[in-house]
Amino acid sequence: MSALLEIECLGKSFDGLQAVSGLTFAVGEGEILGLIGPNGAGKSTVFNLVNGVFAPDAGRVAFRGDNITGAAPYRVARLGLARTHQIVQPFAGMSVLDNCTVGACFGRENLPLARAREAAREAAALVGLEKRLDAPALELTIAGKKRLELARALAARPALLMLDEVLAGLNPTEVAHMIEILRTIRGRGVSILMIEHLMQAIMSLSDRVVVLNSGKKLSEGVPAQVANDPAVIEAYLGDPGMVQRRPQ
Amino acid sequence: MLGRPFFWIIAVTIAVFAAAPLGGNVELRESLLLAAVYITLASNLNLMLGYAGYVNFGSIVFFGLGGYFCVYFMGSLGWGLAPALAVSGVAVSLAALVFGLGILRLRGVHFALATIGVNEAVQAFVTNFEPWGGSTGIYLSPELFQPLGGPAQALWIIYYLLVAIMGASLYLSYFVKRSKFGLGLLSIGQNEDAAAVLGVPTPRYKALAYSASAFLPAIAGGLYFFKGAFVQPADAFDLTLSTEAIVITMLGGQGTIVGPALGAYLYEELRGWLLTSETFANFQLVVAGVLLLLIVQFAPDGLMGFFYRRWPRLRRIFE
Amino acid sequence: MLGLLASLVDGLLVGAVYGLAAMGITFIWGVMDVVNLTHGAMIVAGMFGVYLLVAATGVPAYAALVPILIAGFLAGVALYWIAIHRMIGRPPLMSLLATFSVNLVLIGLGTAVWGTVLFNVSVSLPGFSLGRYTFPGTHIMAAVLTAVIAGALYLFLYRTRAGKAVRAVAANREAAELVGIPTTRILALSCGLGVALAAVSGALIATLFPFTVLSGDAYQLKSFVVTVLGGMGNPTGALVAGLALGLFEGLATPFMPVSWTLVIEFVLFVVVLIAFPGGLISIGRRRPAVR
Amino acid sequence: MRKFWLATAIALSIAAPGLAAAEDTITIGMTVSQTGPLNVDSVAQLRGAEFWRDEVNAKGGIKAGNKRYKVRFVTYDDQSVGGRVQQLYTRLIVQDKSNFLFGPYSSGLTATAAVISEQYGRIMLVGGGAEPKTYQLGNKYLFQCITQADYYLAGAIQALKEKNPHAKVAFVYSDDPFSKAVVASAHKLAEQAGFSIALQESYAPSTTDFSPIINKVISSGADAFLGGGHYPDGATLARQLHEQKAGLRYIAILVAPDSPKFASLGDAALGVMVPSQWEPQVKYKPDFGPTPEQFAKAAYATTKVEPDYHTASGYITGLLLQHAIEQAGSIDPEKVKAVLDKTDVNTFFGKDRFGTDAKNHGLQIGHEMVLAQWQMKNGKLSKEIVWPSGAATAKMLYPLAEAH
Repeated sequence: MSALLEIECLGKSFDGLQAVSGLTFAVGEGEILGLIGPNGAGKSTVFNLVNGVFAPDAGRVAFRGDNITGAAPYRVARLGLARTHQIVQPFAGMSVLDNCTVGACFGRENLPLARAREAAREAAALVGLEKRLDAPALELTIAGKKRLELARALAARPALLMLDEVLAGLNPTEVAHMIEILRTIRGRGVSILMIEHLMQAIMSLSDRVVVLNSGKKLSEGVPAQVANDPAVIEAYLGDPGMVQRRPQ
Repeated sequence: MLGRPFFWIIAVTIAVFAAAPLGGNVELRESLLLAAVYITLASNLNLMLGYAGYVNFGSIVFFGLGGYFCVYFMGSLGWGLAPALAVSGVAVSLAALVFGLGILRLRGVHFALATIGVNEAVQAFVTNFEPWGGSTGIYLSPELFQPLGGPAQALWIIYYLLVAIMGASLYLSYFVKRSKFGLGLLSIGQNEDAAAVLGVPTPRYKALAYSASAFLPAIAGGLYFFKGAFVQPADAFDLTLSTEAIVITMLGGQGTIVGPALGAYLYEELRGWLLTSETFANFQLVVAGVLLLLIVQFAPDGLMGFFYRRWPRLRRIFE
Repeated sequence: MLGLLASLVDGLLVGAVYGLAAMGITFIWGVMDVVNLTHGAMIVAGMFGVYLLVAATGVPAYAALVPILIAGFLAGVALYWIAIHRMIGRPPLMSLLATFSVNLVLIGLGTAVWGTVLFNVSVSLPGFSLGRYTFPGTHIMAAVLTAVIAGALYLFLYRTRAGKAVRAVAANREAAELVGIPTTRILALSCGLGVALAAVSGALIATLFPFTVLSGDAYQLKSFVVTVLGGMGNPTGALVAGLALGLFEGLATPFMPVSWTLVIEFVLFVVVLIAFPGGLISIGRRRPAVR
Repeated sequence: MRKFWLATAIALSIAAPGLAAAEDTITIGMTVSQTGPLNVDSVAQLRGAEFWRDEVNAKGGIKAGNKRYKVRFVTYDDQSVGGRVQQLYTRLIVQDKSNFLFGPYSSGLTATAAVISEQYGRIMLVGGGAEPKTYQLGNKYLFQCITQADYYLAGAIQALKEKNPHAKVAFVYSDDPFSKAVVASAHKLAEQAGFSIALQESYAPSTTDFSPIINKVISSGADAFLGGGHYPDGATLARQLHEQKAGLRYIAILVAPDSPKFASLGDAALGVMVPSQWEPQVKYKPDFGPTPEQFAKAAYATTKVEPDYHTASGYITGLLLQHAIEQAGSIDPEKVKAVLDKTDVNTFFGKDRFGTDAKNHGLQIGHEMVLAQWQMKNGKLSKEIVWPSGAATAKMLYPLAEAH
């Protein structure tokens, strides 16, 4: 398994607060890697450092062998790395189809408009939004917006998909549906790096898991191994919020 | 493209502008000429304001600089109208690119303030710039109209050139909106960070749009000030005109293709009426202000936005 | 040498008034995240306020400041409810356009009523002489009153309950709401205060220089320059930057044609906006302009 | 396209022959700065023109051949803004069908209006555009009725030379076409006169705070001050020079001190001089029209305002047009133009003659100016002619302090 994304000694601080430090891990080709950790562990910051929203203070990020440390988000996207946001960021006034078309147009394949529309339709269909193509994004439900967020990223036909809590806020049926979708995506050979709080889901989906705590890597390994790591258990027991975050 | 109804709607608009004063109606020509200038300014402003969501309060700087370049090339360097216009357009677009690289790093209100700053800085500079006549400006000899067949004929030629520029502006709005570039701009207007994450090369697109929105207004400015045979800083960089362009764009509907044209036509009609009305002659600004306030408070997407919401099918025809 | 000193003092005196004018705009910015484009019109309203009060009642110009302060405050509260309230939480562009439209209305009405003729409030105060140079008494008085008003604003913000609430809203509106501060009322109050500052500075300017309905534009632009130099949302910074700008104008005039100072000011404005969005003089907190 | 149909309908309806009513009226169009910084002087000029119109109409109109034409004015407010001037002059010609035009006030606006009058080939008489460059661009229909800018300060400089041949002069002037043209040639004259130029500084026309510039004047050690622009800046300048005790011995300011309103400055007005196109006290012998005294009295009686030179120049534009139409016996523009080209007359306003060579067509080459000073007379501020000595009504008070 060759590494698709390599992160070495990544570090970032905000106003003196160390959000991420000395973090090293890699995502392999075709792999689903779960990134878990208590609230404030720095998971979303890692995403932001990888795709260029923030430039890291230290360390190196390489994607398919190219050094992308501190590259602008649109450059990273063009290389085939797509992501979703923890708080959905739809283009509220644009239609679902247009939202997805943006992803397709400016993603890895840099498609011309007409072909991008096709890719956008496919992506929308994949997440089950094919009936709402003309609806403005702001009219979708939260679950719909989450799916749109995913469809937009998928339309880019990325090599690596970074998902930031796509399951949060969904009801059990919706969660089951979303997991179905993620499996399909993976079946198409797309690698996934996902942040998730739903333990059941992430443990069943992931090939490997990386646990973050206070910006540092606490543990890494296959799900079963990580779940039994004493350090991980301690970190989570120190986080009483865990109880509420189990699926209802 | 040819199958799209709106392509033909633009063509008809241009044809009406071209044909209406054909009987030699100079009065109508003058009124339509102003409308054409407003439409040009508003629909180019719309590229930044409506599509990319950047409020350019100082868009008039393009118009004014275009006027200055053109008048300078013709009056002081003895160029003909065509090369003077072309070079003015290119020069101002390049200048816009340079300004843009700086101020497009700013967003929202900061960007709006910076555009005012750019306009004021350019105006203050030109006021002191002696090769361009300082505050006096540049006056052209009436003899410069001779190559166009004398002043009377020159005025007609200028009118048709301005109508062509107006048409070009509408088609530019249209093609940009229907292009990948336009889609990128619209996504920037909706959520710039998300657009960048999806791969939209935001700095390049914004700079391109800013620069493109300078080209046609610069040529229009060149024609406008050539027509008047003089240009001076107070007129060339009058912020009132760029605010009028904003009012027009907001009135018609920002981000739509017809909006700016509709807004410009209505605004010019209203202005003409206010200008000649005994009671309201002095209330042009008040009316513009009240209109803008109402739009901002109650109908932020303007007339076309209102129509589209009311009759969604219209959007298919006009966009 | 004496000439330079005279220019310096004169610059500082005028600069204090620039600072006062800019405090109004920067205050509203800091608390409400709104750029008040009616600022220039409100300055002009203050000017005409003094003119009309003096003409109608014959009171000394400085006695007119108190009613103008009150009227300015009320106008600001009205402005909040008419134009700004619905814009809170909408994109910044909307509040910009909303205040701008009110500005158009005010300037339009002013032009319709008074035309654009020059008006003059004559105040005679003994000046202060330094060799051949004379500083008009009105300039000295304006600077002193600016200091008094700035001091009063400081006391209000740091020593009163309402002032603390204002600062809380400025720091974090949601959090302030959560701890029970009536944020809407605080926003209206802040808008009132900001406009009152604009009106009073206009009244003071009217005692210094003649004015027209359109004079506000120039002072509004100058206020922007001062605001950007001093850091947006930072009243202390505004005062310091105002003094600095006045000083610059005073000191530059002996060395260059007066008309070039404007070019430098606006270039500085744009450059500072781009390069130091927190302001050159960031005594207070910083607000990132570039994300 | 409502306008289009409307226009077509109007065009059809007036195409019908037999327009008896329109024939005995001539329409004269002009813009006036009812608002804006030029308003004081521009309105004074309009007063003069309207006074002429009412006088002519009271006498039954202008006689051309065997016809009499009543005069009708169409005026618009140009707000002192150049951009509007062009729109409005186009409107005056195209829509209001003006037969003749009068110029707007100020050199800047005149230059812009002249473009339109030339484009449409309408005669325009100018009573308030002194800057000469406009008349040297090759315009054919433009006639300047007042002395051009190059000579404005010539009198002030000669008068100063008589008092103090070694004067140190400060030129402080508004950055507008007129004031720039005036100072450019005054600068040359001052050097020829052997003065030293202590300071030359321009300011934006909208300036209201002159204290930095006045400090500069003081630092320069100048004892004579020449400059200004139009009413608002000139009046403010005089006031602040007084307030800051600039200690000058000689002050001549353009335009502003000529207005009767200038007296409202009180002490600050005392001793200030102004180059003037005309003063009520002049003693010219007219070939036709009123004498200076008759004009001043009648104008005051009708308009209730003391006539200044702008009022006189407003009147003279009308008078010269009337004279030309009467001489031509027709309102045909080419015939009237031919008479104007040959005009060489004396009126209450003094001598008037226009340049006729292609490079200077329409430039005023006959008229002369005087220099007036605000003095205290019988406890009241009054404007007296102090130069040339032949026309003087009072002795020049020099240095300035003597006026106080």
